[in-house]
Amino acid sequence: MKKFVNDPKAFVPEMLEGLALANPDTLRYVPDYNLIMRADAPRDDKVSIVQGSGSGHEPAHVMVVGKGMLDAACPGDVFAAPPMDYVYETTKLLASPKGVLLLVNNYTGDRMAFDMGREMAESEGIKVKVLTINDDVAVKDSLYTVGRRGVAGNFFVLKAVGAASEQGAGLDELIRIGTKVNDVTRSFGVALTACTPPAKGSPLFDLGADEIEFGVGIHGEPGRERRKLSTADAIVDDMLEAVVPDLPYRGGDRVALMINGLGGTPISELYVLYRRAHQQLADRGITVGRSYVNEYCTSLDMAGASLTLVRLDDEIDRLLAARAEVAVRVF
Amino acid sequence: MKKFVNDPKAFVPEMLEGLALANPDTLRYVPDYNLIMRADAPRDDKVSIVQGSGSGHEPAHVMVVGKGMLDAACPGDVFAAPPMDYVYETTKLLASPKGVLLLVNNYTGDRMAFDMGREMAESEGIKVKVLTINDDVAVKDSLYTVGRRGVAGNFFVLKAVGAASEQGAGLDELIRIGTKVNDVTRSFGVALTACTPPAKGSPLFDLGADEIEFGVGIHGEPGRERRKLSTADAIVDDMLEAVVPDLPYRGGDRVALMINGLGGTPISELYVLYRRAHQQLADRGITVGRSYVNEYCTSLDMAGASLTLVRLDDEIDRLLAARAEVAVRVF
Amino acid sequence: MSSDALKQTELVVRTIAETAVENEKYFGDLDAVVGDGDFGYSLARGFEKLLEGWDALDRTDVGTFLKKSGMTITSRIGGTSGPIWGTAFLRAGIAAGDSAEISGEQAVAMLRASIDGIKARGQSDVGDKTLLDALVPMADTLEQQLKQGRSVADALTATAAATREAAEATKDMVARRGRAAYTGERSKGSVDAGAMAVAVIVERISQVWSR
Amino acid sequence: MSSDALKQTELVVRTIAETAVENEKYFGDLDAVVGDGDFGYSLARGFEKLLEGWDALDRTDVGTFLKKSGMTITSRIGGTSGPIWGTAFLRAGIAAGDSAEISGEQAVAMLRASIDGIKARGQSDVGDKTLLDALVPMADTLEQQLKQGRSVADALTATAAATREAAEATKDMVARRGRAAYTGERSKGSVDAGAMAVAVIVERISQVWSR
Ligand SMILES: Nc1ncnc2c1ncn2[C@@H]1O[C@H](COP(=O)(O)OP(=O)(O)O)[C@@H](O)[C@H]1O
Ligand SMILES: Nc1ncnc2c1ncn2[C@@H]1O[C@H](COP(=O)(O)OP(=O)(O)O)[C@@H](O)[C@H]1O
Ligand SMILES: [Mg+2]
Ligand SMILES: [Mg+2]
Ligand SMILES: [Mg+2]
Ligand SMILES: [Mg+2]
Repeated sequence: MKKFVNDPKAFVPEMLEGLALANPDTLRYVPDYNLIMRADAPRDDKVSIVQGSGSGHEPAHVMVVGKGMLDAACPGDVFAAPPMDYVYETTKLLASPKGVLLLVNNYTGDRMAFDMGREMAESEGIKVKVLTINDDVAVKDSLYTVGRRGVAGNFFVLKAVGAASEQGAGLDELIRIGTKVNDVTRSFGVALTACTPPAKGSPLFDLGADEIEFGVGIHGEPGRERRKLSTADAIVDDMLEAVVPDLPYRGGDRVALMINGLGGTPISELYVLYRRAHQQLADRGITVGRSYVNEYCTSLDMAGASLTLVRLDDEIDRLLAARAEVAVRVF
Repeated sequence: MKKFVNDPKAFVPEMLEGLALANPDTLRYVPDYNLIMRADAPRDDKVSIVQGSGSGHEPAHVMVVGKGMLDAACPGDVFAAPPMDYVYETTKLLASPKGVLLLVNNYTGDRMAFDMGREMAESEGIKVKVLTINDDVAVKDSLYTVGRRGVAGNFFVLKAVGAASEQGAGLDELIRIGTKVNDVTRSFGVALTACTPPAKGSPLFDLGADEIEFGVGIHGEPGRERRKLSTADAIVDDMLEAVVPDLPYRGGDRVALMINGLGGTPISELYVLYRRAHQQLADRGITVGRSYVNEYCTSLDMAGASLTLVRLDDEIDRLLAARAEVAVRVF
Repeated sequence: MSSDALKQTELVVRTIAETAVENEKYFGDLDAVVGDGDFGYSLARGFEKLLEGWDALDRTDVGTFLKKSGMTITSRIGGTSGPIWGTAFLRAGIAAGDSAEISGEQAVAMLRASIDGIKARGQSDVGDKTLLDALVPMADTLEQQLKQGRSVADALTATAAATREAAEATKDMVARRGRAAYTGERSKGSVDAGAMAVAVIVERISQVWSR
Repeated sequence: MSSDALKQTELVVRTIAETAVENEKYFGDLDAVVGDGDFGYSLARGFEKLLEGWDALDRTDVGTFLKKSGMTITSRIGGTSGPIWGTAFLRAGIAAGDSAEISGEQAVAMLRASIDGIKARGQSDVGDKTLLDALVPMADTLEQQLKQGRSVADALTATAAATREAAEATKDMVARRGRAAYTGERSKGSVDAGAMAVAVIVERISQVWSR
C-alpha cells in the first residue's frame, strides 16, 4: 500500500485532527464522535445542518463544514457509516431551537444509524428531521428496495439547504428545498482503478489494464458492469446516455454540470471530460448554467470520475450561487 | 495508460477548452498560444501578471487565472515550457501601460522561453519584467548553476503579487514583493508513484512497492534519492529536516504551511501529513499562521506531496489573505 | 442451559468478540469482493471496545449483560453491521429478561428474537444473501438438535456444520440487500461476508463449549 | 559542397525533421530515464510543423531558409529543446549568409556557429552531458575528414560513427545542465537524450546522402 498513513486505525482521527489544526478559528473537533463542527454552531436563529457518512469521500463531508454549508459532520471510519451514538451525540450537540437537519446518503448502514440517532434525539425533545439523498442512476431503483445510492449529487442538496438555512429558512422549508434539489439531481460514476482502504492495505478489486468499472459507487464496491477502456469522449457520452434520459433532462433545460474526481484523477483530465459533456449537452439544447469541476465526493485514491446534472430553476440557482466558506480553500 | 484522454496530442488544448467552457464570463481562451486570460485583462490601471510553464501541474497555472491572481497563463505541452512565441504573443496581448510581470519557475526551458519572449516584447516597447521562482531545497543550489527548481511555493509568490497588483502596485514594487516572498519560501517533495504523461502512455519511472522518491520535482523526473516507504509522520519529519534548516526557519517565526498534493494523493492523506507538520513546527516554536492543504502544483497523476514553508511578515500575511477569485472553486 | 447461565453467556459473547477480532482480515476480504471491505474492520474495532470494557459490563443478569453488550456494539460499530449486530444482542437480552436460568428452549427463543430484530432493522429476510442466510438455518438446527435431546455440545457441533453449509450456499445467491446488491447479478459467485462470519463464530463457540 | 547548396540544405533539414518525427517514442523514452520524458514529443511536434509549412518556407538562399526554419522551430517547440534547436538553426543560417554555394569549410563553420549558439543559449559546454557532447565531436570529425580530402559521403560515414560513439560515452557522465542535473550522481548510467538524438540524426543524414 503506497499511502501517507501511520497506524491505519488512526487514519480518520489523524485526518480530522489535521483538519482542526489547520482551521483553529472556524472549526471545532470532538474526537469522541469524529465530530467536526463550526466553532459558532449551534445558533438559535438557524437550523443546524449535519451530514455523516463513512470517511474516504473527502472533501465530503468533514471539509465542507462552514458558513453556508454544513454546521457539522460526523463521519464513521473509512466506508463505514458512523455508529448510531455518533449521530445521537452530534445531534444533541448541534440542537438548535429551530431544529437539526440530518442529511443522509441512501445506504443501509447510514439510514439505520441516522434513523436510530434521530429517534433517540427526538425522545429527548430535540427537533430533528432526516433528508435522504439518492442521485445515482447506476443503481436501478426498482430492483432493490434499498434504492439508489447517494453520491456526488449530495453536494447540491447540502449547498442549497446550507444557503437557505443561513438565510433563516425553517426545518420544513429546508426539507422542501432539499427534496426538490435531490429530485432534479442525477449522477453516474466510472472507475479506472480500484481504491485502497488504509486498513485493508490492498485494492478493493482488480481491474485489467484496459478495463473500467462502469456505474461505480463511491465505496470501492464494483460497478454495474465492467467495460473496456475507451476515449474520454466515449466515456462521457455513455455517462450522459445513462443520466440524461433518467430525469429526463430536455432541450431548453438549464442545468448545473458537475464533473467530480474520485480521488486519483487529476483535474486536467476532469476538464477534458467537462469539455465533452458541456458540448454534448449543448447539442441537445441543454444549457450549462453552472459548472463544477473538482473533487467533491471521492472514493479514497480511486482514479475515476462521476458526472452529475441538476436541473436549475431560479430558486436552486440562487441558493447554489450564495457565498459559502469551507475549509477546502484552493486559493 | 488509464486516463481520461482522447488523442494525447489534444490533451492540453482539450483541457483548456473545457476550462474556458466552464468559465465563459470570466476567462478568455486563445487556442493559438494555449492562452487563458481574464476576460477583463489587460487593464490600464494594473500590471498584468502572467505565468507560463509546462502543463501537467494543474491547477497551476491556467486554473488560477482570475481576480487577485494571474491575469493570464500560457502553458506549453505536458512538462514542456511554452515555445517562446507563446510567451511573446501572450505578453503583447496582456500589455498594460503599467507593465507586464512574467513569473517563471526556474527551469532551463522556461527561463529561455521567457527571456527570449521578454526581449522581443521589450523591443516593441512593451514594459515587461521577469521574476524567477526557485523554492525547491531538494536541489542543491551550488552544484548546478541552473539552480533550484520552482515548485509549489510558486503559489505564494503569485498570490502575493496578484493581490498587490490588484491594489495598484507598480512593476518595480511587484518585483520587490515577489522577490521577498520567494526569498522566504522553501519546498520539498516526495513521490509514492511515478506519473504518466498522456503522450508517453507509461509511467516515467518504476518504483518498487515499498519505495519512494525523496526530493522529487514536479515533472516526473526522479528525485534526489530513492528511499524505503515509511510512515506519514516519518516522511514529514524528513521533509521538515530538509526545509526548516535551509532558510532557516526559527523558533518565534510565524509561517504559512502548505501541504500540496501531487495529483494522485487524496486530500485525506494530505491532512494526515499536515497534522504532523503543524505539530512538529509547534514543537520547534514555529507558529503556523496560515494553512494550505490541497492541490496547488501537481505532477499529473503522481501520488505524493510536497511541503512548503513561507516565513510571514505583516505585508506577506496581508497579501496572502486578500480575496481572490479563480476557476478552481471547490464549493 | 445450566444454572450458571451468566457464565455461559459470557463465554459465548466473549467468543464472538474474540473471533471477530481475530478474523478482521478474513472478514474484510470477504466483504471486498462485492462490497466495500470494511466489514472485518468494523466488527473488530467494535468488539475490541466490548473486550476493553469487559470487566465493567453490568452483570445483574443475562438479559442486562446482553443488552449492555448490544449498546456498546451499536454505539461503537459503524456501517451496516453496527445496527444489525447491536440489535441482535439487544433483542436477545430482552428475550432473556431477568431469568436466572436459561433453558435450551429459551436460548433458541433468544436467537429467534435476534433474527426478528435483524429482519426488522435491515428490512431483509432469508434469501437476500445476508447473515440471515446463516443465522436462520443455525437457529433451526440448534432447535432441532436440542429437541432431539442432544447434549448442548453435540447440538453445537451439528449446528456449526449446518451453519457453514448454509453460509457456503450464499455463494449462489444474488444479493438483494446491503452494498453487494448494487452489483446485481455480479454478486453471484462469492459468499456473503456476514453469513460466513456467523459460520466461523458458531464453529468457534462449538469448539470452546466442548473444552 | 556543391552548387545546389540549397537542395542539399533542404535534404539535411528534411532528414532532421523526419528523423525527429519517426523517433518520437525512442527520444522520449531516453528523456524519461532521468528527465521528464517530453523531449521526443517536443521535437516531433515542432518538426511536424516545419514539415507542414515546408513548401511555403522562404528559399531565397541557404541562410534565409535556415533562419526561417529556426524561427518555426523556436516558435513551435517548447521545453528546453525549442530555444536550443531553434538557436542552432538560426546561427547556422546567419553563418551561411546569402552565399549561393557552401564549401565544406563553410559547412563546418556553420556547425561551429550552431554550437556556439547553443553554448550561449544554454550556458553550457562540452562535458555537461547535453547534446553538445555529440555535436562537438561531430563537428571535429567532419572538419578533420573533409580536411583529409574525403568525399562528403565518406566524411559523413565517419562522422556518424564518431558521433554515435560520443553519444554513447555520455552514459558515464554526470549531468550538469538540464533537468537530468537535478538527479545528480543518479544521472550516471544512461545516455543523454539530446546527444543520442544528434547521433541518430547524423546517421540518417549519412545514409540519405549516400543514396
Ligand atoms: N439489510 C440488511 N439486513 C441484514 N443484513 C445485512 C443487510 N445489509 C447487509 N447485511 C449484512 O451486512 C454485511 C456487510 O456489513 P458491512 O460491511 O458493515 O456493511 P456496509 O459496508 O455495506 O455498510 C453483509 O455481508 C450482510 O451479511
Ligand atoms: N543548458 C543546456 N544546454 C544545452 N543543452 C541542454 C541544456 N539543457 C538540456 N539540454 C539538452 O536538452 C535535452 C532535453 O531536452 P528537453 O526534454 O526538451 O528539455 P526539458 O524537458 O528538460 O526542458 C537534454 O537531453 C540535453 O541534451
Ligand atoms: Mg461500509
Ligand atoms: Mg520538459
Ligand atoms: Mg462493508
Ligand atoms: Mg525533457
